[in-house]
Amino acid sequence: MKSEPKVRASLPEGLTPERLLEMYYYMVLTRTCDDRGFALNRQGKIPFAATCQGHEAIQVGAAFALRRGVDWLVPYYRDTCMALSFGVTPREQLMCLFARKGDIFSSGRQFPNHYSVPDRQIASISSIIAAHVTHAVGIALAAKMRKQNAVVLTSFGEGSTSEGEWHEALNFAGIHKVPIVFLCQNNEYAISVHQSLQMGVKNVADRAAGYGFPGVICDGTDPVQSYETVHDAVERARSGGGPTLVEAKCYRAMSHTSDDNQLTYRTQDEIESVKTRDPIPRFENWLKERGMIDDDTIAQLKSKALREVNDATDWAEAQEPPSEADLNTHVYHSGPLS
Amino acid sequence: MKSEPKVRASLPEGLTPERLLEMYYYMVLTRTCDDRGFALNRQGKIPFAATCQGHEAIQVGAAFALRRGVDWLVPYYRDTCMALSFGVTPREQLMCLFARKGDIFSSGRQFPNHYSVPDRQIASISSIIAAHVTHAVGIALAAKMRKQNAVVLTSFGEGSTSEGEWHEALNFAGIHKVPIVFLCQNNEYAISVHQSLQMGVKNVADRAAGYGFPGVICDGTDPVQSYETVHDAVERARSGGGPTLVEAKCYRAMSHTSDDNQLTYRTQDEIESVKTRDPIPRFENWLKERGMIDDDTIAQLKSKALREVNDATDWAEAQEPPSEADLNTHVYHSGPLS
Amino acid sequence: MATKNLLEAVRETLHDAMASDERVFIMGEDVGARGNVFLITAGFQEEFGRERIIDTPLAEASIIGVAIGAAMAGLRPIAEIQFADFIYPAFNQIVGEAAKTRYRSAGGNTCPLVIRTPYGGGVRGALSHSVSIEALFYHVPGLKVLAPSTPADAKGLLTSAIADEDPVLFLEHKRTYRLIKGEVPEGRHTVPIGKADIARAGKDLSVITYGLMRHFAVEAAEKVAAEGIDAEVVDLRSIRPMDRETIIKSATKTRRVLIVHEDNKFGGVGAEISAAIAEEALFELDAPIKRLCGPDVPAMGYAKEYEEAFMPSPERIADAMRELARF
Amino acid sequence: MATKNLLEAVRETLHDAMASDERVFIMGEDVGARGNVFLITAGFQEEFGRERIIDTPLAEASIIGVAIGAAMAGLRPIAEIQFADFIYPAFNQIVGEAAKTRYRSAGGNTCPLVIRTPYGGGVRGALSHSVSIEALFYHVPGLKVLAPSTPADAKGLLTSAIADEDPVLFLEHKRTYRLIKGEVPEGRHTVPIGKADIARAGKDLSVITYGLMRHFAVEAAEKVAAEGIDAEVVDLRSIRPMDRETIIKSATKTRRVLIVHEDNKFGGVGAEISAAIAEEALFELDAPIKRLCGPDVPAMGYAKEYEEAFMPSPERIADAMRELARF
Ligand SMILES: Cc1ncc(C[n+]2csc(CCOP(=O)(O)OP(=O)(O)O)c2C)c(N)n1
Ligand SMILES: Cc1ncc(C[n+]2csc(CCOP(=O)(O)OP(=O)(O)O)c2C)c(N)n1
Ligand SMILES: [Mg+2]
Ligand SMILES: [Mg+2]
Repeated sequence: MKSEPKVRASLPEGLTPERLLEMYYYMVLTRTCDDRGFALNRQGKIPFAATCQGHEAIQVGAAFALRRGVDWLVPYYRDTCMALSFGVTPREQLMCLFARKGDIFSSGRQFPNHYSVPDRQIASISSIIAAHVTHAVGIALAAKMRKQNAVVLTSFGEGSTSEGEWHEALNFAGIHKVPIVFLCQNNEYAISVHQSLQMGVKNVADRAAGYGFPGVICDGTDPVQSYETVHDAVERARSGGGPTLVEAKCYRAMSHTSDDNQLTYRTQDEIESVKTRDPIPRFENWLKERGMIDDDTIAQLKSKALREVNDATDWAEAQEPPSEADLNTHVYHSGPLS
Repeated sequence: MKSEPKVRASLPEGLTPERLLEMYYYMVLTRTCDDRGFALNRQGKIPFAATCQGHEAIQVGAAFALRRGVDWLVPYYRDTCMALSFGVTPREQLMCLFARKGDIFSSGRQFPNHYSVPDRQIASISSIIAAHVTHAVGIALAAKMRKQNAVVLTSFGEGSTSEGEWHEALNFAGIHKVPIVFLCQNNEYAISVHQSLQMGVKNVADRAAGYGFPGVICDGTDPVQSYETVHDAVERARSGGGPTLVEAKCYRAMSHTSDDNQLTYRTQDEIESVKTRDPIPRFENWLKERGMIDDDTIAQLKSKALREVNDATDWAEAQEPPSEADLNTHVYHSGPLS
Repeated sequence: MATKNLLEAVRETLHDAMASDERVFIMGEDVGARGNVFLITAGFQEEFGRERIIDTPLAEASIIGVAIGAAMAGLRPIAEIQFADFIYPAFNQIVGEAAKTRYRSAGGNTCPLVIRTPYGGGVRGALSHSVSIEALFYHVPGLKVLAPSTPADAKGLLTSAIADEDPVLFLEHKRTYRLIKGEVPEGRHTVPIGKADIARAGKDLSVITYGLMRHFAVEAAEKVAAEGIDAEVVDLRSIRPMDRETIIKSATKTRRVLIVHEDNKFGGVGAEISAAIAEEALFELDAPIKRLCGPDVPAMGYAKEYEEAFMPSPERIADAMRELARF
Repeated sequence: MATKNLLEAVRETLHDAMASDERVFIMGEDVGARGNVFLITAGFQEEFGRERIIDTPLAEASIIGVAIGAAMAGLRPIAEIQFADFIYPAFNQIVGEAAKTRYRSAGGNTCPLVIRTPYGGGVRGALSHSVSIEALFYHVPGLKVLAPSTPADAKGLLTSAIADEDPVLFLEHKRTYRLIKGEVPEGRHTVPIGKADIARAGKDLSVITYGLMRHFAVEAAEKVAAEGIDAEVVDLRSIRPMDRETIIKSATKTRRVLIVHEDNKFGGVGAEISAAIAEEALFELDAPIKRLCGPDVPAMGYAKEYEEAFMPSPERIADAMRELARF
């Protein structure tokens, strides 16, 4: 939304007004989930919450650029909005926050947002930064070997691009031209470490030059531009054009997680100023200016999201926790002791 | 020597005719050592030999661009010519080939060419590809912290740039602008794997774009151009300008090591054709054309090198091997069991 | 002597080392502006500057690799791995490089490097902020592996580690950071590396342990003392080198051995402890050597039920003591 | 049955797996045009194509990471690490990722992956082409670690590993490649994972071992047999899962146990073997549990004197047997 054109001549390929409203709804739903996580944490009901505030636009844009049931998502722990927009339900999301036995991601084993959702092709990740990026390349390699039509999208923060494994993943993908999109959500911080201490370059996208495929930048607070950029990359991959590195410039509105306190390393001024970039009101305005939404619809969608999240919270909280015996399942196919 | 200018208006900074003859001598000395290693291996006197044939020009050029006693060398296993040109003696080199107890590099513990030579600031490396590159950055960081005038040069093959640790090293160096030169000796092969299966780019130098410092290319079979390129990078580093990635295009004339047989993956034609690029006769011609050398001097230098290597061989072979008890030394400062 | 918790003891030790030796510097993720995720180095950057308190990129292999280079060049780096779970990407640098630097160069290059990292569970850290890693490293010649459990030992061993000429992996159990308090000697205080501590003397059975479990074992010992079981608790403190002498002495004295650690049982540190006893004191024993350890599953999970099922507790240790005493 | 060496058995097994299951593919450094540095896969690329025999970049973490992704997507990758010494950079992917994929996703994603790598000394490989790595991995729940010592077992276990639903680290002792020959069953042949093999039955003492040392132990046993010492040799074959039952049975039968491995002693696999016996059969023994292992130095060196000083030999094993029998 950098240049805020008052009227768009036409909507980008694949985006109808209905789809745009859906995108808006997922952003609102995510925000509601996100706030709920922090509220539950403050109430002492869950020990940990992560946030994606400031990242909703790129995440919903990316998810909408993929084909459900065909493409794979190998996300990272901040991808709540991407996951919800790719088919994860609020109940599933809340089950994971409450670490219930029935949590489909990990049966209460992992921190929130580590997935897996096999029936929707969302991969499981660990908390070890960037370790999932080579997996995404392997999934894409498998798709290519089997001549499937699938594209893999994997995402990570700008800090993650410092890890050696990230480099190895991009290098491999560049050689074998596997159908993959590498999505960097650059929020300028890795916990407390600013980008200037993370890398000697301004743009992560510049790193693509070392791998032989394009690196592109988009405004990650603009869902439409984000969609277009990722969509181009996805379709390039699908048609055999190989990988793209997409860098979405966004920001982190809150502390790293509920365990962090950003006031220890960020000025109050800076914290206030990023708030003005909130993608949700900006998208509201954009939709309004095009007559696609009005205040009534906004209010309706917000209360629908709240109902969904309330329902999910109550339901998830009531589910049973794992038992001590559950500790021993899924160590090996054949049981705990192989 | 790409454009073979018949006369150079002036010699590059720091290169006198005497220094050029020295450079030539080190190339010849290295070739003699190199051939000796393979001959000893064929005779069953040493189990393993590595070669740097095709790399002599960049290696001597790089070593001459450094200041002995000030700068650090963190080489790789193919850097025989660089080491000899930076002060390692033929006797030291042969002691390591024979794995003698008195081998100053490792007391017969490591494969040839793994150094260390602490009194000449040549670091010890392991055989684990690219693991030394972060060490070089650490040495450069120490030099910067202590406000020493030292520059660190570290070298590696193009295959090594695939390792994640290589990326991490360059990334760190780019952020902290440490005084370092990263020298890639690109011979297009990593054992049998051709560059086209190693990376999606034609030039390793392009990777520098991802780290915020320059990447430059030189003809690694031309010692003068190699010297100039590395010298510029070294002096940039010394004056606080930060790292440079230098890519020297060279070739590997022989099999990877005495354990390899390149005929399994390279055509006879290709093997023959690279031989025409031998840096030694080309440098001879270059010197001749400038009247700096004649056939007599060449013959003299070659027989001097042979005498040195013969002496070193006989001497080293006669030295005592390690004893079984030596296995237990240098595990910890305080002895074997800590 | 002032009473401090373990975190404060680590903090004070790092501070003193920074202040007294300018070769010492600290590098790691979020150690600067944030002052480490547990606030151990809070304020250090203001005091010692950004050159000596380095916020590194998010790349563990280079944290260790760069530190190795600096150590080879004569500095005394203290490298931090934010959580022990994230040490795996640096495994090559620690095991392949740091541990072998002296040996492979026949003393030509050395690597006086301290790697600090918080490990262990009990803080709802889920699969990836809870692991124990000692068994992955204690097998490696050239490394030293320390795991202090009291504030005084944390100070004394960390001081020794920084002074050591070889690479030391320094494990701080994150549950002990604020839970465990104790008197800490003022001024420079060292504890020799490789000496176990008798946390509690006893005559009926020996518990050999380390880390958080030392405290659980002492707690359990007090419980069973009321029932007439007098347990000795040996806290290894140093896992490599391991104090065989103290282990064997205690085993020979009490004739019953219970090994306790939080890490998975199979192939854990307890295996070596047991094997050492079986080698040297087999006929001095009145009972089989028992191990009470974390179960052989990848790690404790996020749900509190998993954590409770995984961690040895004072109750479980007391039960194991009773069983052993009855044998 | 044809007589083959161990290398040929591995080669044949890989070939059969490639030919019979199109989900199987091989990736690693120099496995393609070169056909692997030991020529194990020579000719495979011509037969199966460049898509299924992939010469990877020089980057071990991605060899394993990409293979994990392919396995998650339903393929059956066989990833090669050129020498075991170079597995360290992939440690995170093996221990942090592959081993935990099933567990952390509660079965949602799985990782049927075989990692083959040549290990061990005796071939003048110096510090970095000689190491044993089993003790760095066998502690890790979620992984399986196999170390066959005969051509038939190499075929049978590799076939089982490829069929396994979980990640398997498959260790091939490089000295056995051409040294060890034996009959290999034709056609599909599996050996169950987790079952030890009695390489030689005996009644006076048990040697528990694996890999190259199995052969040295059998040789030693034949030597001492002439002196009236009847040694049993148990070849673990599978290090994790470990066949406790067979170990305990043998120990109980002979009442004297010698553990032999080439890997460093402290914290090696022998520790767990000993601890298992000390736990279950302590009172069945007539002698302390002895370990004859590689010394606790980083690795064997290049000079042949280092190699000889490091490796347990048939002579040293025979000496240890004599000592144990006399106890
Ligand atoms: C290997 C590893 N090292 C360190 C951490 C601790 N850690 C968790 S998130 C994080 C910062 C990640 O920053 P970035 O990649 O920019 O993503 P963001 O959180 O900003 O979205 C760090 C250092 C980790 N999880 N894994
Ligand atoms: C981590 C690691 N992986 C694999 C190897 C085996 N290996 C030794 S040299 C080499 C090729 C290196 O190629 P390159 O970096 O291009 O250097 P060159 O030998 O061509 O000079 C390989 C794969 C190793 N030594 N270390
Ligand atoms: Mg970030
Ligand atoms: Mg090369």
